[in-house]
Amino acid sequence: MGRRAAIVGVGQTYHTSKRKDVNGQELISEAVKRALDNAVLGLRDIDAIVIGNMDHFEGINCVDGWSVDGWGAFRRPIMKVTTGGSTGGTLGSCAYHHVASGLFDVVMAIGWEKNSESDTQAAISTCADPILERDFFGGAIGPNAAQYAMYMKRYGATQEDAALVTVRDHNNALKNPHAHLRKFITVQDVMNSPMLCWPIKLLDSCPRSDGACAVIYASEDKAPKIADRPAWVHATAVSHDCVYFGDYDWETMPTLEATVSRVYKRAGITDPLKEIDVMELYLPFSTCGVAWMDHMWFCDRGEAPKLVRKGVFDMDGELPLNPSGGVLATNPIGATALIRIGEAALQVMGKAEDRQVPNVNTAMATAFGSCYWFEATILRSTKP
Amino acid sequence: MKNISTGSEGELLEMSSGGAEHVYRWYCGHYISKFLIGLRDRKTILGIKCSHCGRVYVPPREVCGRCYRTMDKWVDLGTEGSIYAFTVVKLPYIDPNTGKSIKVPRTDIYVKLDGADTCLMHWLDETDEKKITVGARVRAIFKESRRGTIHDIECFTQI
Amino acid sequence: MQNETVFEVEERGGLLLHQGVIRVPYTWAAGAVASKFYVGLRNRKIYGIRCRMCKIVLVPPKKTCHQCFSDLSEWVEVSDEGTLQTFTVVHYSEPELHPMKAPFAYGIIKLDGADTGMTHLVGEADLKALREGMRLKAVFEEKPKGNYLDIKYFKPMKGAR
Amino acid sequence: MDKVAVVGVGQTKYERGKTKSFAELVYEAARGALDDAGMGLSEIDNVVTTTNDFFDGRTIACMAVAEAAGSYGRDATNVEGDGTLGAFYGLMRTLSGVYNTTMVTAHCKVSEGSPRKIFNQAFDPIYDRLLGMDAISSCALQARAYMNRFRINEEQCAKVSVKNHRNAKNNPYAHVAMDITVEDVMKSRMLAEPIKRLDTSPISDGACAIILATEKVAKKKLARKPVWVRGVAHCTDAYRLGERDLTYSFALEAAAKKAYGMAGIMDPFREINVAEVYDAFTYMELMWYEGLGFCDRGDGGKLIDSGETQMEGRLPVNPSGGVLSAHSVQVAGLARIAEAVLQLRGEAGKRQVHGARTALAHGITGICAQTHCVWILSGEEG
Repeated sequence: MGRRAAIVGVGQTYHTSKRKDVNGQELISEAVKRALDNAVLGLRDIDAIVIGNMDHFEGINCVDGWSVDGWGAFRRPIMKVTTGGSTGGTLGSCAYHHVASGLFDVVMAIGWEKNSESDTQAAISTCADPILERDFFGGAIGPNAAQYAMYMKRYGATQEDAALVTVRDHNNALKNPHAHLRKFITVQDVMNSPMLCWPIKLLDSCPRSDGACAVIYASEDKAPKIADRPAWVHATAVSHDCVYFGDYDWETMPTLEATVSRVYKRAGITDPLKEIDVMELYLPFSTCGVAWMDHMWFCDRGEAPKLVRKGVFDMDGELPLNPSGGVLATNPIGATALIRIGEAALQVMGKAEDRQVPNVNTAMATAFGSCYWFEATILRSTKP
Repeated sequence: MKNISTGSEGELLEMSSGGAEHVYRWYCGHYISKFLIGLRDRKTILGIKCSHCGRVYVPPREVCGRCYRTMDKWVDLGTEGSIYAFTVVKLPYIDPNTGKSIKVPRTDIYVKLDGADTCLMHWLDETDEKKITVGARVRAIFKESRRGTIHDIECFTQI
Repeated sequence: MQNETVFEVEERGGLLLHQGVIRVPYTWAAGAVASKFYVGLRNRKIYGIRCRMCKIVLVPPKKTCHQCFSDLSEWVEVSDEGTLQTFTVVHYSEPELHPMKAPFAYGIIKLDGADTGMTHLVGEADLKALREGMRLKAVFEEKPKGNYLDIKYFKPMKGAR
Repeated sequence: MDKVAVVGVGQTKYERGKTKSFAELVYEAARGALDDAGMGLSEIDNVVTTTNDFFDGRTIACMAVAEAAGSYGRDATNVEGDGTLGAFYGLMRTLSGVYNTTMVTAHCKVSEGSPRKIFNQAFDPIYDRLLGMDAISSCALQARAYMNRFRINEEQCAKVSVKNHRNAKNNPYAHVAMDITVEDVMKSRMLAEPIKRLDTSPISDGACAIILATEKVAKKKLARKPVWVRGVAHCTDAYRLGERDLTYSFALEAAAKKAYGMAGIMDPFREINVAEVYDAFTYMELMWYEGLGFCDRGDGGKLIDSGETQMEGRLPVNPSGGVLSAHSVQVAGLARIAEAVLQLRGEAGKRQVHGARTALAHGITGICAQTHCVWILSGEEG
C-alpha cells in the first residue's frame, strides 16, 4: 500500500510587493513554466494539479477553475486546497498524496498570492469568527506579538534576540535571486524600525508579496528518470486543533509539538539538530524564530535564545535555517509555505545555487497558518 | 482582421471592486446564542465544561474536541480574569466590516477568565503598553444597553 | 468603544442571528495583455491575440494559450461585429450585480476574425426576436473607464434576423 | 488501485435557515457517520474538511469546524470545492499507506450569504465579472446552447424536475419534495430563459460526512456492509464560456471514461444500477446523461422521455431527489456519494433501487460545471 514519491522540479516567480505587469493567471503561469523547465518536463507530462491561495486576498471564488486560463490546466484533473497561511504545506502534502495513492504519476502543486490586490490585514482578519473574534483580531501580528511578550517575561529573552533572527534571514536572502526583500541589515536597523505591535517592529515582520511557486512531485518509477537527485518525501504531518484564537496555549505550542513529533517519528528522526541538514521554516515574525525553537526538539524550554545567540541556525551553524531568507524576506501568503518545501527540495537536489548548504541529505520544511495550524515535510536524498 | 504591431510595454491598468460588500446573516448557533444571551440578560460570561476531561471552554461550544463528546455543563464564569496576552495595535488597517481604516492605538487582549481553560478575546481600555502587564487582573465592563453581541461587553479594564 | 462593528441582531426562539458585512476592497492588476485590450477599446478597436500553434484568435486576449500553454504575442484587431452563439433573457433583478434593468439579455458573441466567443450584454434589442446566429455590433461607451463595460453591449445590426 | 471502502455515512436534513452553526452541523453529520460505521473517533486517523470561504463569510472557513469534524489530535486538511473532490482527496490519503481511516466532511449554509453575488465572484475580475452573471444566468446560456443544438425542449427539462421532486418525497433528508406536473414547471416564473423557477435547485443548508477505510479496516469493521470504491476521476474544462463547447461536457466525458476504465465498466447504462448526479438545474441532468455515456450525444431528452431514469426504469437517476431537491453547495456532491452508499447497502428506505449492485455518484464545481468528478461504487469488492 502506498507508493514512494519525490520532488523533481521547483519553480517560482521573483517576489515583489506589486506585480502590475501580470494578473494572477499570468503570475501563476510564470511559476509553472519555471517548474517545468527545472524538471525538463512539458505540461503534457503532468497528470494532475493542485492549487491553493487564500480566497479573500483576491476575492476570486473557484480559483482552481479561473487559474487554468493562464497556464493550460485545460482538460486536466485539478483541485483546490486551502488552509490559510499553511496552504503551501497543504498543497505539498496534497500533491504528495496524489502520487502516493498510486492514482497519479506526476503531480504539480501551485501556490500563489497577489497580496497587493487587497488590504492583507483586512482580508486576514476575516479568518476570525465574525460573531466573537473578528473585531479583536489585529491580523496575524496580534497573537504573535502577545506570545513573544509572554516569552520575554518568562524566559528573559529580548527584542534583540528576535532581531538576530531577522538579520540572519534577511542577510541570507541576499543570495536568493527570487527573494522579495534583499538588503543588508543589522540588529540596530531592526531595533530602530517602527513599532507595529509591541514588541514586533517593522523589520521583525514578514512583508506582503506578489508571487507564485510550483513544485512537481513524481512517483518512485518516474522520479529517478526525471531528476538526477530527486528529493524523496519521507514524511508529512499536520496538526489543527483549535476553533477560536483564544483556544490556543502559547506556552506549550501543542500543534507545533504534535506536528514535529509526528513528522520526526514518521521519518525516524530522534535528534533533529544532528540528523537534519537544513530547514526552511515558516517564521512569519522574527519572534517565532526564537520562541518556537523551544518546541522543535532542539533544546529545553527557554533555551532557544542561547542557540540563536550562538549562531546555531546561521548558514555556517550546526543547522542552517532559511538559507532562502525565509518568510521574513518573501511572503506571497498562499505560496509561502510551498516555497519552503521547494527551497528544501532544491537544497536536497543540490540546486540551491548561491544559497546551497553543502552536503544536504535531509531537509525539513514547515508551514504555519490558520488557527495555529502547523504542517511539516521531511525530504531526503535517499529513497524511503 | 488585420495584424497590429505588438508594441512596447504600454499603460498598465487596474480593476477596482469599488465599494462591493457582501452581507451575511449568520446564525450564532445553539451554544453561542446562549452565551450572548447571558451577556445581554445577566451580564455574565458563560462557559461550558466537558464532563469527561473537565476542561472549561469559553466561548462555549457543542463538542469537546479532545474527547469528541457533547457538553452540557454550563458554567457561570463571572466577569473577572487575568490578561493571558495582549497586543497594542499601532498600524491601522482596513476593517473588513466597514472597508474603512481602524482607529489606532487599540489594545486586543486574550483574557483567561477565572475558571476557564481557554481565552476570550476582547479589548482593553488601556493603550499604553507600559501600563499593561501579562497576568494583570481584569474585569469586564458591560454596556447599559445590550443587544446580544460580544460588544455587550464594552471592554475589559485592569482592576 | 471605537472600531466596534454594529451587527443587526435578531432573536428567533431563543436563538440569535447576526447580520454582518464583509467590505474588503480589491484592486486587480489587469496585466500588460488585458491593459492593451482596454486601451484598444478606448480607441474603439477590439484586439485579440493569435495562437499560432492552435491556429486560433482569442478574444478577449490572454497571455498564454489555454490549450497549448504557449506564450502569445501576435496581436490582431478583430471586427466589432459578430454572431450571437447563445443568449439568455434575464427576468429577475439583482441591482447590485446587473448593469441593466431586467428584462435584459446576456449573450456569447463570436466576433468576425475571432475563434472564441465573448460573453457580454445584448442591448437595443427586441428581446423576443433574439436568435442564435443573429448579427450583432458592439456599442462603445462614450466615456471609457478601462473595464469590460467599455463595450456597453452588443446590439442587433440593422435588418439582422 | 488498492481497495478502499466507504464504511460510514452521515447527513443532516437539508433546509433553508438551519439554526445550527457550521460546527454544530458538521458534528451532526460526522457523529452520524461514526455511529453508522460503528466506530469511535479514536479509530479515525485523519480528516478532510470541504469548505468555501465565500459561502461561510470567512477566510480559512475550515477553522470553524475543526473540533466538530474530529480534527483534534490527528492530521487534518481541507479541500475547497465540491464534496466529491474532498472525498477524492480523502481517498488518496487512505490509499497512500500513511493513513487507514479518513473522515471527510462538507458543510454549507447557502442561506446565510448572497449566493448570486458569491457565484459572481467566480467570474474573471479582469474581464467579465462586471457583467453581473451568476449561476442562473450563466447556466441559462449553457442550457440554451445545449437545447438549441440538440432540439431538447423545455418540457423534457421539466420532466427532470417532476421526477426528482417526486423522488425526494422518499428521502427524509431532502429539502424540497413535492408532486408537480410538467405544466407546473412550465408555468413557474421565468428567471433566465429557458430556466424557470422549478428548473432550479433550492437554497439549502446542511452537512454531510463519510468515512473511508482501507481494505484491512473495512473488513474488520462490519457494523455496515462496506461499499467499495471501484473507480474515481475528475477533470476540468476551459474557464471562459466562449472557449468551451457549452453543448457537451468534455470534462465529464473524460472523468467518466477514466472512472469506468478503473471499474471495468464497458456499458454504463446497463452496468450501473443507480446514479446520483449533480442536477443543479434540470437541463444539467440531461447533459450529464450524455457525458456519462448513458445515451448518445444529444439524446438526453429522449432518455428522460423513455422513462428509463425513473425509479422503475432501467437506470434510476437521483432516487434521492438529487440536487434539485436539496442544494447545499459543497455538500451536494458528498451527499451524492452518501446516497449511493445507502443504495448499495440496501438501506435507502423508500427510495431504494432494488438489487442495486453498482452505483455512480457525480459532483461538479465552477462556472457551468467546469470541473466534474465521477465515482463508481459497488457492494462487491471486484
